Amino acid sequence: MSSYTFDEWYVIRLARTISDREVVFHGFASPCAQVAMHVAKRTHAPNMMLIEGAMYAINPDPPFIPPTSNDSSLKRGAAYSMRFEEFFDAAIRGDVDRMFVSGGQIDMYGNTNVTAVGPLERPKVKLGGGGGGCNISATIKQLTLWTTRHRSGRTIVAECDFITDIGHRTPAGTREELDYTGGGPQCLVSELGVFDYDSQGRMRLQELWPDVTVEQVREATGFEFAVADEVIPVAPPTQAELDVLRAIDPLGVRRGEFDPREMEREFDLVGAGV
Amino acid sequence: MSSYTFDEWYVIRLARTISDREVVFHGFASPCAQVAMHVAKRTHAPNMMLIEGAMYAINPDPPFIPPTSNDSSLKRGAAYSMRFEEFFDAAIRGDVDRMFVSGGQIDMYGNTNVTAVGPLERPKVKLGGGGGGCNISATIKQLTLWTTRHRSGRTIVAECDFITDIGHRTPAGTREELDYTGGGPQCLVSELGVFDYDSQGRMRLQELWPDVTVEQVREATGFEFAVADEVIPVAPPTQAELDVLRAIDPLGVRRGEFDPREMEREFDLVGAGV
Amino acid sequence: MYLDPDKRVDLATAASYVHDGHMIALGGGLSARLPMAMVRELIRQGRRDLHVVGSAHSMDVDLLIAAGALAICEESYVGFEQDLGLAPAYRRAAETGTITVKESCCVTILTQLRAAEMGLPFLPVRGIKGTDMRRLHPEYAETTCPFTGEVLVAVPPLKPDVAIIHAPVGDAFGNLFMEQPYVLDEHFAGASNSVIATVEKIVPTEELHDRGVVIPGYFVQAIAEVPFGAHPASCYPSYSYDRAHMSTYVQAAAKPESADGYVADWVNVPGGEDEYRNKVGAESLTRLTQWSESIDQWKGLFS
Amino acid sequence: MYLDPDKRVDLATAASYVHDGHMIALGGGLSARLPMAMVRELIRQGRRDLHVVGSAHSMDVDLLIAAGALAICEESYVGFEQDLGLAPAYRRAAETGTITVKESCCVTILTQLRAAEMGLPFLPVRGIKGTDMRRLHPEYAETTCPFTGEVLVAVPPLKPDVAIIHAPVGDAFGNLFMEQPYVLDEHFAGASNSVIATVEKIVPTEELHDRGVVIPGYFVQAIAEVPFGAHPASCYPSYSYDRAHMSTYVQAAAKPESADGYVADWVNVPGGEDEYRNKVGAESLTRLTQWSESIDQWKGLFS
Repeated sequence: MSSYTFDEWYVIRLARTISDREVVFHGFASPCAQVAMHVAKRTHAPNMMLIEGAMYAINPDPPFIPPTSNDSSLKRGAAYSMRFEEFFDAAIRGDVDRMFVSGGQIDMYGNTNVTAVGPLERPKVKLGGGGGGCNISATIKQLTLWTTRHRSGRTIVAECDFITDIGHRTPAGTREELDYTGGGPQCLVSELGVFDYDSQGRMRLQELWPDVTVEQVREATGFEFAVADEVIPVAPPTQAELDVLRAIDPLGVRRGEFDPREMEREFDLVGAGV
Repeated sequence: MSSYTFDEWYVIRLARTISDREVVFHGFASPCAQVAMHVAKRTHAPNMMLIEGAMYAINPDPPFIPPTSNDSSLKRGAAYSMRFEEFFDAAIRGDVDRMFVSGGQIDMYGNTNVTAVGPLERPKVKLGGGGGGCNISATIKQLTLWTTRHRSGRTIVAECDFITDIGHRTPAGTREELDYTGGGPQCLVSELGVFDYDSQGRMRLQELWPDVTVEQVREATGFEFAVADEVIPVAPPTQAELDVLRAIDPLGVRRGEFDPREMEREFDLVGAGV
Repeated sequence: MYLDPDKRVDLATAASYVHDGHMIALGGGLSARLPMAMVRELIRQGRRDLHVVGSAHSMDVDLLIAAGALAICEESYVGFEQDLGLAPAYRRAAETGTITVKESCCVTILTQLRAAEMGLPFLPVRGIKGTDMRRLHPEYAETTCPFTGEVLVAVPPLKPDVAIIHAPVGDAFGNLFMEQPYVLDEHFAGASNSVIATVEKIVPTEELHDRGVVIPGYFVQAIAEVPFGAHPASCYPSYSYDRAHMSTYVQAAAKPESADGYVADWVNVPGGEDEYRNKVGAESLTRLTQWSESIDQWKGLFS
Repeated sequence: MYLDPDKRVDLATAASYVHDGHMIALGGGLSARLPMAMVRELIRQGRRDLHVVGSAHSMDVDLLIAAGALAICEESYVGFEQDLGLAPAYRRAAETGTITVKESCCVTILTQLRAAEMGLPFLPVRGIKGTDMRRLHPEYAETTCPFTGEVLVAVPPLKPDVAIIHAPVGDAFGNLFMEQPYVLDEHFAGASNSVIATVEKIVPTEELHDRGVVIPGYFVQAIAEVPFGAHPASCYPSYSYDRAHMSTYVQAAAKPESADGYVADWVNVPGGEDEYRNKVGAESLTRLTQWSESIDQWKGLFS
């Protein structure tokens, strides 16, 4: 039975946040989400509509995932590519079911910061920026949040220094109070565990990777989070999922998101650490 | 010296309302304006940008003018056709220099009615409607008004029963008061004479066809209009203009706008009635 | 979004998605790409109280009125241009008050469709002020620009229940290719709850991709192959418009009795579109497809 | 509207239409179709205090910052994705306050460009409320929907002085063909006072027509033929992006001194673009054009 690495399992878990027949979008600079969408489309969600990152290509069949999001390879096999405005209009009017969102900081309610860490006028770290996430996080039906940097202790924080993309509530109010039609974050997949959000919009631990403890998650998290009555281990990947993943991402662009230490996590097909 | 008919001269006079290097548009159902634009482009205004009616084709070279405005023949030779919204956006933001406008009724200030004659709830004549004229008459830089039905006495009226397209002022105010950036009607070419507009936005007779008297114009007009100090005869067409006109409109679609009686007006090349 | 990979149905099934009282948008414009087969099928199925929105149209709208299928007309123009003149049934219905005329302007309709596409509850529109258009549209409001203080007319989104679009080719998913002018079809697709499409021919997706997809299939709920589905309007590059047939219609529609006669003879026929095409005749139809053989042949179709 | 039939100029003349302090929009996005030759030429000509607006960009914006040409950055993202990481010069300038960061959102920028295109003094935008974006944009206001009472953010039109667009081919009038993604280029063209274009090749209009005009020439004030004018970004179908060169840049830009070194070595060279291309080397450039020969060859460009 072949072994697999953590980045593979992680991307497959991300893929499983997608349901069949959903319209799903990832942004640029998001290789884990990007690869996850192609895995989902080729396994359990054949009828999802995959909107390819910065190309806005519909259901492409790329020969490989390149390390940049608007390479022509990413529209191969797509009968149609949306124009910029077609995609964003669809997202604002509520025709997109799911988007993947990450951030340099993510708070308890799933607000994310991709703008600047530290004071805005003189930031400690100027992040790249949010692309279109600010507006469309308000209206897309469900958000899958992900981070590969939970362990750093600086990512999952009590409060974002700047809210770029909106979660379940911000100091200005809840989604309902802000007239936002999107459902907000449905789950957060980190390299330590998988979380959902309770009825108050607060992050709650649901699943753990087999080589991680609740205590480790607590140490890495900037606030007290709820824990589900029964925390279950993340279900292992299938051989079919692994095959698809390896075929679509031969260059391993997904690995660019991880701290090199995470690459040492290796598993076999029953899901136990080896 | 060959003779020519009134419809030919009329269309050539319309063509002369266009200056070189203007961006010019005609609507659908406007064969006289349509043929006039092609005549201008092929004679004195080679660098005008001709936007072809309902096709929004840029500088096409149609093999003939068909009797309907969105036939494919009308985009032949055009490197580009605007999308619907590209044209209307350009018109609203002020990038279109001239539009041809007509109407079942036209009043002293150049307001036109293409909606309904008689009471709106139970009209005497329901006209076809104004297409996009209502909005873009506010913002296009200059309007050439034309009518081939002045003689009827029902077209150039004191007051339109319904204002579809805006002239120099309406009961709601002047263009300035309405925040409209377009200059409004610059001239009106009728089968009786040619008019400009004074500083108050009122129609003023400037030119007469050689077989028409000021008195005839007065009889056909629903209000007292000013008369220029010197009313000049309409300048005759050149052979070059006639050749171009006949080449572009072999089917004579322009004639569809005229009362059959006007077709009896025939001239020779010095411009006198024969 | 409509994600079924295969949405092929027959014309009758496609028409069943349009219900009495629906707001519908008809694709194409004037004499081009009108969804005439679907219009005829809706009449055959006895649809009533429709509300049509769009830009400049002709026989599609007039025939729906002649057949008593329309309650509200919100187009910017209905007519047969200078060639065949005013739209007879529209004119009669408007003058006798049997339909509600909510005549609009192309820019206003476009703006209202954009509001729906953009997911916004209103948009400002430049123009309208000073004209009499608001007498036909009490639903419009006003909005003040927070930067300049300018007062503009505010319009609500327009979300047709169904957009009915005819195109030369499509695929099983509903991707559509068409030539310019697209008129409002792209915006109808983005603003409407669903699109039902008829096409001259359904082809494999690869073939469609090579020609270029104009309307993406995810907007399309059903697609039916209907040859000469735009007749007597044109559907380039397949065929030119049938001016003689349009003229026959305009003459018939001039009086209620002869209008009924047209509907009985050409629309409510037991054999549906097959019978319609047979009646028009293979020779006439073939002639319309031969526009591209020479300029003289093309021009000859309009003489 | 620019109606001259022949607008061909050299790169230096085209660049002269951009003035110090101008608001500029850069075409393409991320690693695709960035107008890099024009960016280099603006730096050579010593342009200062530029205000750049757009969506997600990378080396074009970062290089302008590294060279001291930029005063205000109003993009939705500047960076090299997960592959090469944060944009070094942008980050440094933002952290030390040497540029004004007016980071925006793709939808907001799009809406502001649409306001300019549509000739409107404002547009409502959904979103922004509840986020911290307004801290970066005191110029935004609010507007209340007259139909629903919803309060939305109102944004003013964005009218760049010049849009700088690179495309694979164009003609003398300035008509441009490009492949998807067009990103914001169409909207930049419609909203800006002028477009200056660079293209890999100027071809006869007929040839362009066969490929399809994406940006119409009436928006274009000047067009210059500049081979490899997007390098090290891609310009499909001509060539893929030069990941190795991008990486060289990102490493150099990490420190002010080495950033200056990059500008001196690659940009401010006496021979301009000819020297730049020579320095990159014919072999490297040719390799980038061979992406289409096989999947392995294509993939190899990214390994």
